[in-house]
Amino acid sequence: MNNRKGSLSAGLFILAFLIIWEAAARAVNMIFILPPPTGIIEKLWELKGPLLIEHLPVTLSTIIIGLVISILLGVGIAVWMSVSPSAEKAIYPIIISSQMIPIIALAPIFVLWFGYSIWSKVVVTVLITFFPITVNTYDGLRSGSQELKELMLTMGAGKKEIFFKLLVPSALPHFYSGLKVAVTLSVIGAAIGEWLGAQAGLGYFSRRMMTQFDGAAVFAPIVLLSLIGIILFVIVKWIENKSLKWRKSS
Amino acid sequence: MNNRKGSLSAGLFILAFLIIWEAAARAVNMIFILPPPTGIIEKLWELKGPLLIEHLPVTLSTIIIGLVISILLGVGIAVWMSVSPSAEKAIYPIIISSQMIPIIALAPIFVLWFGYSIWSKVVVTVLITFFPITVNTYDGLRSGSQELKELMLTMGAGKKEIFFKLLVPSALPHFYSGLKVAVTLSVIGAAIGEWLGAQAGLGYFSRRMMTQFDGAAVFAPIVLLSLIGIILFVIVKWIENKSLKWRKSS
Amino acid sequence: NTNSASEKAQTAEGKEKKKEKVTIMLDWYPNAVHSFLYVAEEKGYFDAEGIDVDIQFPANPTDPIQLAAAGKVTLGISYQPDVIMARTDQGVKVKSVGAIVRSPLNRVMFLKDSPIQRPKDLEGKTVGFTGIPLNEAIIETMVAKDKGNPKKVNMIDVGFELNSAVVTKKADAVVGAYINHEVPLLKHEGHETRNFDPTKYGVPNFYELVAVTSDETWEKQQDTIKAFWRAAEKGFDFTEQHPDEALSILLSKQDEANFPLIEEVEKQSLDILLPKMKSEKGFGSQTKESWIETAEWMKASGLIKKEPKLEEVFVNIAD
Amino acid sequence: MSKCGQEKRKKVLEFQNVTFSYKDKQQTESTPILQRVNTAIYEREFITIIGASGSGKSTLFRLITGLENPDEGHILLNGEAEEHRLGKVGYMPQQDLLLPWRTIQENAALPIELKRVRKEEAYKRVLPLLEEFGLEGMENRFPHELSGGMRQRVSFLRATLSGSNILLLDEPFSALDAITRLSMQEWLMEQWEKQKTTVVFITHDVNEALFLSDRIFVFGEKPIRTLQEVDVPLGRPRSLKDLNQPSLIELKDQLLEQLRGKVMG
Amino acid sequence: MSKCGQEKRKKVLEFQNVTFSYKDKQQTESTPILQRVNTAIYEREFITIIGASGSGKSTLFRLITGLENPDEGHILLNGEAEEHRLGKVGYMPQQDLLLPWRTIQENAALPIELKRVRKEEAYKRVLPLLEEFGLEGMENRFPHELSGGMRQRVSFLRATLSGSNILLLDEPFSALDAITRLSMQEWLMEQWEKQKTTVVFITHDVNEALFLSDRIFVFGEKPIRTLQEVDVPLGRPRSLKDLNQPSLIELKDQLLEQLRGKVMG
Ligand SMILES: Nc1ncnc2c1ncn2[C@@H]1O[C@H](COP(=O)(O)OP(=O)(O)OP(=O)(O)O)[C@@H](O)[C@H]1O
Ligand SMILES: Nc1ncnc2c1ncn2[C@@H]1O[C@H](COP(=O)(O)OP(=O)(O)OP(=O)(O)O)[C@@H](O)[C@H]1O
Ligand SMILES: [Mg+2]
Ligand SMILES: [Mg+2]
Repeated sequence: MNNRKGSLSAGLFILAFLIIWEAAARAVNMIFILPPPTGIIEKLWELKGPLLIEHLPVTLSTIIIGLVISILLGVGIAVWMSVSPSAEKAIYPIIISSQMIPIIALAPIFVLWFGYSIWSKVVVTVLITFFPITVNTYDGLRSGSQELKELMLTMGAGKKEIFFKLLVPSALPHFYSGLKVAVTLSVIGAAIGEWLGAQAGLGYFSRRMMTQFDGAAVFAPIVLLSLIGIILFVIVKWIENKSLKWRKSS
Repeated sequence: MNNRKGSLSAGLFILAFLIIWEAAARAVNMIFILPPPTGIIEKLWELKGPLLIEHLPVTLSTIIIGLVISILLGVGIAVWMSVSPSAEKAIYPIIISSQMIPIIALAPIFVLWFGYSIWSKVVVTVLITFFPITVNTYDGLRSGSQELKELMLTMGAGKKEIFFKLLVPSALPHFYSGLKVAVTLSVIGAAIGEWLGAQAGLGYFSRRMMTQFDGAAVFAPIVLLSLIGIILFVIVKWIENKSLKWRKSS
Repeated sequence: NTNSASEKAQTAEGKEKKKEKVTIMLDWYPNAVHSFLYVAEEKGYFDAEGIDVDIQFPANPTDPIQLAAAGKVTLGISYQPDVIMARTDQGVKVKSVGAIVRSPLNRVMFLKDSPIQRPKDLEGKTVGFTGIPLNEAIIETMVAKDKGNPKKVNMIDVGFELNSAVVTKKADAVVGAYINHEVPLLKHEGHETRNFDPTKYGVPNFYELVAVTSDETWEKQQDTIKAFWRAAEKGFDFTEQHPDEALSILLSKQDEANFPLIEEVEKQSLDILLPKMKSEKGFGSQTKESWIETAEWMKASGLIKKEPKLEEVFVNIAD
Repeated sequence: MSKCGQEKRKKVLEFQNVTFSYKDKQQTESTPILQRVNTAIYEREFITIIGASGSGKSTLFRLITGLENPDEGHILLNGEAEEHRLGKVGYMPQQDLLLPWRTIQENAALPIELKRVRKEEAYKRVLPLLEEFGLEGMENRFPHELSGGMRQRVSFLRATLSGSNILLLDEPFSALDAITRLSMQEWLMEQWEKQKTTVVFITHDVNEALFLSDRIFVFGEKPIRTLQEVDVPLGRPRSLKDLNQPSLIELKDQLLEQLRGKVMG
Repeated sequence: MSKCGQEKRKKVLEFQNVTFSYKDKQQTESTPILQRVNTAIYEREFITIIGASGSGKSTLFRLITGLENPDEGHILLNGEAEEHRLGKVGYMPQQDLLLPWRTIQENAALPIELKRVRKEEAYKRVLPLLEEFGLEGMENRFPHELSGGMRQRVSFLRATLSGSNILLLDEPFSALDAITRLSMQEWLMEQWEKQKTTVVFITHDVNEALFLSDRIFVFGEKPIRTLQEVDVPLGRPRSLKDLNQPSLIELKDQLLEQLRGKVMG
């Protein structure tokens, strides 16, 4: 009941947002700069074939491969840093620096390494997404209760057991925060990656349309990207709720 | 003692990293794509005047204004969502979507609104950085212990008191995780923002050098950006350690 | 596409004599200026020369030179001043093998009802450019030539977007707009513009687009590149004689790839381009004078710091 | 302290047909804890609750504070059927629940702070009490640096500072040694007399219950339908020696018997 | 059970000149807790520790488990001076410290799991014990759904499953009512006799100490220099009635006196 009311008012809010956008777009009247939502939806319908069949799968595979690598890499680095303080001191500056290099400065290097394969796009995705996972997981691993750790030590638990039975459960809520940021970034990461050289993909399509001054066609694939982002986010939230169901609900 | 050993081995690690880079750059021998660290340092020295006096202050002010707005906005949205579930339902999809729009698709819109003032760059910075703050703070606000909340309720604490005396302290560790990601992104955000239109700034300078095939000069401002990123990160870590000093150290 | 091309090459390998693979990176996404390449591909001119072409698009305007220099692509389409700059100041070992567009397409563009009548009027105005110093030099030369003070022009890097800079009136004029792209595109969108031709105000008549390769690639694959060029020239000849058919080949190829081009715009574009691509001495021929003139102008306007070295900067493939 | 005497006094707390069970999320069965319970507690009374582990004593407190609401029936505070009872009673939970980011002094001062008293003022008020509680020199420590009994005393102190006329104490002295416990008991009795509050006190120590209270409620069978009440036939002030009176030893045995029968049977 | 008898038995735990103080990060002063303490505990002994709140009882346990190390002196386990004592003794901390993301069954099974026993096997072993502890039907609940006494029993059960020959129990029954406490005490005695372990037991209940133990250590003055030891003159098996013997009532008064003098004095 209350929940349904909540959804309703949420829906109204989003509707209001779209109406304001539509009105603003019509007022500004520069379709190529700010297309109205109706124009975008029309274009989306018109282009549904190529977008869904050709470009979506390309982008989606980049996202998924990139995310899997990011999670492994981000968690790996976080674990390494939490195990060795000197690794933390050495790696943190390097990974922060890695975040400072604009992708287009790296683009030729990636192409040099990976050519125009999917891997150059995956690398961009990973570069953009592993950082929030690393930071959150690392902070999460340090958030484990000291009392519980001591208790497990007295039970003869080794590093490995403390890690899996105490630190991992304590880090999970933090990890999920990072993952939510990361899945969101992964979508835009894959889209940016596609500019480095691609022949298909939603980001590539959007960029090509920019050169054509076709505002609605620029935003149509972005709407799809948003949907992917929202879906990934919802999936992570769902997994989060499932795996943290021991948490007392308020 | 142990700490000094840690710093030493961390230093060695970073040194090794730089040596490998130098060797790789020399082996590849394409300075315009992959300049060696020594070349970058040389260039940095050569360009120190314009970089430090002209471009650094411009970028730094964008970063700082952007970060302040991001923190206010991110925390504000997080608080709003934690207070109202229907706000959460409505806002989350919208802010996720906002993260999916490539900056260059928005560039004309920002130009339309803000012209080529600092604000278009600040908006880019905010757009990139408020999201991790929002997600982490929101998750942090929900992490407050239910027992303590109940205790405070029995003491007659109102929403405001629970918020400030319980939720804020519990959310702080999560908030700092998000802030660490955000300060890092803010630096690159400001640099990217400068591509939308600028007359000075480190990002602007780097991009300009790209068109001149001067690899070392492309990376010299990036080194400064990295330093800013690392310094901001260290500042946040320091504040984090200060304000969470009640945490038992292991 | 890359895959299917190489597959094709492999199966062809079995049947006939070995095909040489040529990767060419365009200066930008496909448009009218590239018609000759698509025609040569469609009409089998490349096949006839035993060449398998792979056409790629850049992420950055600088990619064609950088990746050609790195040997990642056989040829890259770039700009004459960029080649000089890369070769002279940065020692990037690339050379031009053929001029594709023989005079600047680059224009100073502003809205039709703008008060700007001559380059001197740019004084005190904001001029947007895409962050390439060449464009700054163009404005400087033009304004100085028109007896204005270039220092009074407010140059601003508008990044990705020349068109919106003009249309939103956040810049009074832009430089770097192409007479065959931005101008007709804006017109198509309903924005009339006027423009100045830089060559009329002291900027040398440089080659807007040239095909570049690295010294090393040239060394190793001279024959292949020459073969490629013969096919390209045939493609250009066909384009010149049958512009409408050439254009429709390009348009249909792009349609197939789901990136429809605006026919009206591309048609205007090709009309502008054809005379600028044609050369008495054969498609792609280059003159030493052009390179020297351009280099000297660049030196004078500070675009290059070192003494230009032009011995190896171009080879005349058309000879 | 007979029932007749109480009748004339004001009821500060009344249960009318209260039924309660925890809603189980996973399992659909809901375990009933209280079933149509009626009872009343009067002004300035000292009530002790004893009962088996898991019988619902802490749950009763959660109901009184307003953290839980009855499935059926009403709970009246000071004669009014308050739906919103939160913040109306002083409550010391069974776990010490100190805020880990606050020092001892800041923890103890929390209820005063929540009454919008200035922080410095609140801290100043708390300091002498901490000394009385044997916690001098500890005021700037964080909870994890304290022993279990010290934490319990801080939690106890915090509850007494709520300023309400009803004080609910859930096993407040369980982690204290006999001597410290005695001094805390004395302090509590003093406050109770001085400040005219009503105290409800959960303990597992029957001696403590007899020594302190006017009436003892025994939580036996589950669900609880009627509260078993026992009057303590002692005047005030009391001394520990009074507990050695034969009538009291008998009462004690009777109470234990009552517990044993109800729990183990 | 006289000292002479003990002398012949194996020492399972020995303190040699142990000095310990908590290193305070903020304040530079370090509070001394133990000072040059010497003592020994023998095989199959049942030792009880009583003492004022904050006197250092829990700290002693932290030293024995290896969570803290002496500033000076040595702690010997089973005759060996072990630097690394972690995992060598069973330990029930004062707070129940259940893992909130584990069910009751999973919590209780933790020490078995840590011995690399298969999870299902561990859970199966725990189930009948949970029933014996009056926790039937609770195995799939999470700790926050339990009453305080129930949580304490889970924590107690977990400690006994460590399988070590030394069991340290820090106020294990403080949250239990008299009846449940009795049945737990009985269970503990049974196990102690069956499994030939040495038990060290902190309590605030002098009766409990007298009822259960061979020797009682009294923690008095601070810092602790020598451990006050009291032998309990009772054979086994014991019954609660034995505590009413005049000699024991006297001993009890003496113990209380000892505590009072040392703590309050
Ligand atoms: N982590 C710590 N850091 C600093 N001081 C501590 C720490 N833990 C305990 N102390 C101090 O050491 C002293 C002894 O504490 P301990 O927990 O051993 O007492 P205890 O005898 O178990 O008391 P109780 O019966 O109240 O549990 C106390 O004064 C306490 O404040
Ligand atoms: N949050 C909860 N959800 C579900 N069941 C609960 C919850 N809290 C308590 N219970 C159950 O309610 C019953 C009564 O618990 P309560 O805490 O009131 O017992 P208690 O009398 O205080 O016991 P103790 O002396 O052990 O503290 C127990 O069976 C317990 O398992
Ligand atoms: Mg309870
Ligand atoms: Mg203790």
